[in-house]
Amino acid sequence: MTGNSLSLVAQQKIEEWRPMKALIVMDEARCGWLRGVIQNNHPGMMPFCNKPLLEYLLDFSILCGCEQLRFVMDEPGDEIEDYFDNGSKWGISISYASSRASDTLEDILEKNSTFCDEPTLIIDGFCFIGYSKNEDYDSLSDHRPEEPQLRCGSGQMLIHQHGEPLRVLHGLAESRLEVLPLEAIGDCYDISMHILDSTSGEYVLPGYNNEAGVFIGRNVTISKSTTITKPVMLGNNVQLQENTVIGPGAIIGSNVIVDTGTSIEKSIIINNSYVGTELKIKKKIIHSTVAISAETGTSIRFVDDHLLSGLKQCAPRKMPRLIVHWVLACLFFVSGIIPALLFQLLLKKRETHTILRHNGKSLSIASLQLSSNSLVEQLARIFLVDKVMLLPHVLSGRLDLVGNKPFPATPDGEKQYADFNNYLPGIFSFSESQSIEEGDFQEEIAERYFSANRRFWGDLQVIIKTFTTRW
Amino acid sequence: MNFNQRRENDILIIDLSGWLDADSSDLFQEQFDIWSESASKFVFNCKDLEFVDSTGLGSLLLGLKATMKKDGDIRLATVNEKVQMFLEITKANDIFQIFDTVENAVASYT
Amino acid sequence: MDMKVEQSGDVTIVAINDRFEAATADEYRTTMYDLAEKGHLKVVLDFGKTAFIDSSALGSLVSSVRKFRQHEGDIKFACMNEQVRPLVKIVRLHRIFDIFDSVDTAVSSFS
Amino acid sequence: MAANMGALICQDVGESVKDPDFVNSLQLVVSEACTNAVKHGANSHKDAEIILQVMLDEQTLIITVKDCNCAFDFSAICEPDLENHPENGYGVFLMRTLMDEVKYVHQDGWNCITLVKHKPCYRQE
Repeated sequence: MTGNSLSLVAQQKIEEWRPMKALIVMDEARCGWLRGVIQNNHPGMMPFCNKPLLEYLLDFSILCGCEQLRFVMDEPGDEIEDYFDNGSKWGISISYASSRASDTLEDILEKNSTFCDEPTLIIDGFCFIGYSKNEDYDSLSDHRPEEPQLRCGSGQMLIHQHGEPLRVLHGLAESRLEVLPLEAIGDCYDISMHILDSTSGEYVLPGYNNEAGVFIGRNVTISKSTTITKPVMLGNNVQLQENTVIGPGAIIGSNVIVDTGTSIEKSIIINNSYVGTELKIKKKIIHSTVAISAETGTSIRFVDDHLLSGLKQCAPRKMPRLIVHWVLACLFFVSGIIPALLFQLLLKKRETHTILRHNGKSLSIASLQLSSNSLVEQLARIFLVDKVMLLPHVLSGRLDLVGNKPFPATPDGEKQYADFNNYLPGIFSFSESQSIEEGDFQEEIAERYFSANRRFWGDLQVIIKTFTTRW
Repeated sequence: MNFNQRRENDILIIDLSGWLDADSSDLFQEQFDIWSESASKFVFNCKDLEFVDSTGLGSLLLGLKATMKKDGDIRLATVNEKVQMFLEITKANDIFQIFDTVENAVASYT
Repeated sequence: MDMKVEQSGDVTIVAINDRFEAATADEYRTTMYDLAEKGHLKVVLDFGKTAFIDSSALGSLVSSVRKFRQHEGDIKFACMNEQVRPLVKIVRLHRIFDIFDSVDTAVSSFS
Repeated sequence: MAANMGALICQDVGESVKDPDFVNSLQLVVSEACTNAVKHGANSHKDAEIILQVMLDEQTLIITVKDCNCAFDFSAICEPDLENHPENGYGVFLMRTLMDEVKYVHQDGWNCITLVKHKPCYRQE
């Protein structure tokens, strides 16, 4: 009888210790170094195998049984809030709090005392947690002094319970659990590669995975002549052009184009990059225009025409192309001007824009803004009335028929212009023919890709494609 | 972009410094035409060469092509980490022989 | 604006209810001025029921904390809701204010 | 007064959008624009007129705030120095941060600020 009630008490004690909430503390002092390496991104969003660091920590908190999670940051993390939102996607309730750079962990707990009224798992600092989704971390809080403490140079895992001292957790004998430091870009690289090579089964990773070591995202285009060697991971909207060699050990993020002849081995290409032609990427991390050596951490920025582009230059405004454009524009103009003028009478939606020409001078154009609201506008779209109205600019030689999407003559546009050599604005653009929406992040990549790979037939395809997509 | 040159037997040793990019590649090519009138074996000391871009690399390659026609070569020495990485990514290190020191590069011609 | 001023030991709790904006920022300023005059230099602002906050309110928060700190006092925030938090974050006020999720701990942090 | 206008508009818009964050920022931005108009108009006219236009379609919300005060150089208004926490000058900064586009023109004696915001569901992720 007595024995029974005793064990009941002991059980309750363990129950009480089970963390119900997780507090993830990210301070600039420990994670800020990464901002110097990978810019425009909160360090917490650093992808490991195409999944942000914080999402691993979130997954682990859920495995531990947490139902509420709070991110505490001393600098705003808008990307983090946009990505995780209120946590409904993961079935956990997420909130956010700010701390000051001078706060200690005790101060932070005090500031979040309402949140931490129940046993709370605390992941403090900038670290990766090695765990396995197949194991159980319910008994995490059992005290096991014989196991190593879960702490490293840049972070630690603790448990907080009201009325008890804050305690660093210990590892588990039966389950995999470790806290790995993130103190240099090499740490991020090593962990990513290790996951891809040998522990990809331990985590929930993005992409379609029907054989070991291969993860493929949505909307991936792989050329026939591409050679792929396991293990590889491809994100969404990845294009692998002809004669590319991918892997072994390639982690390619979303919205990436790898252009012809380039090889990528033991490397990480972070989201939204265009890797030019005939390059050899080995043991590197590529982030937009920066290449970082995984071994030494040395980084170089490519200031070239195209993001990370190779050596190919495209000659500006070649004569034959100009003539063909001009002749085509003439044809279009003659056949399209009468219906266009009729539509013009029906629609009075002319807007004047100032755009940048290829030489950086500004040019005012009056364009029709056609939405798909009314039947007339839809018809006008189908007959390319908005394009026909711009044809006089082509005939006078100020714009190309097919070219880059014009940059607006604003400070922003001029910045883009300065960063984009071989800019040849045209009234038909590649990104439009690919049905990429205006302002989409893919637009820039597509435009640069187009500039790097201009062919005569490509220009015609752009016209035909624009036409067919509108139909 | 600055150039210092000295001669060791029939080898012309050029110290490159600064940036070899779109802005300076014309100057480099002009200079190179002058140098190649008197020599076909080059060692480029890249100790103070901070940066190369694709245009700069293009002009190096043009130079290499021209010298190779005359049975010469361009060999690079003391390349810094950033330039080294650039050469590696663009596969230019397959074409150029790169040495740790200028002496080794000069010695490699014999 | 509906402002409730309460005393808890030597700490003053000011609950800002409803809207905190250009039209009501003056009221806030006079309240804070009065508190400073009376020597009540430890203040907790309770944003639990604040429905709206605008740029002039943010400005007056900054000017009041400057004044309080000159006299060795401080102003701390408590219970920021989703109407207030995004703006505090955008103008980086989290760097100069201590932000607590309960009024009680904010009060006790003064001792 | 100014902010109440904002609240009113946002109630109507809010019913069709159903995103509290979107409505909150809208409310703030409209009231900022109106506050500015009232504040800077106080010297010139006793009963200054402010015209508010709201256009809403499936994708975008366009709000125009017009007042008949003196013209000013909108582009010269720079971001406040967030490191040093100034005590005012957050208004235009908030507008620029929270909206997708903020344009200013001076036309026929009217100051005209156009605020453009794409609806959240159409915003690029």
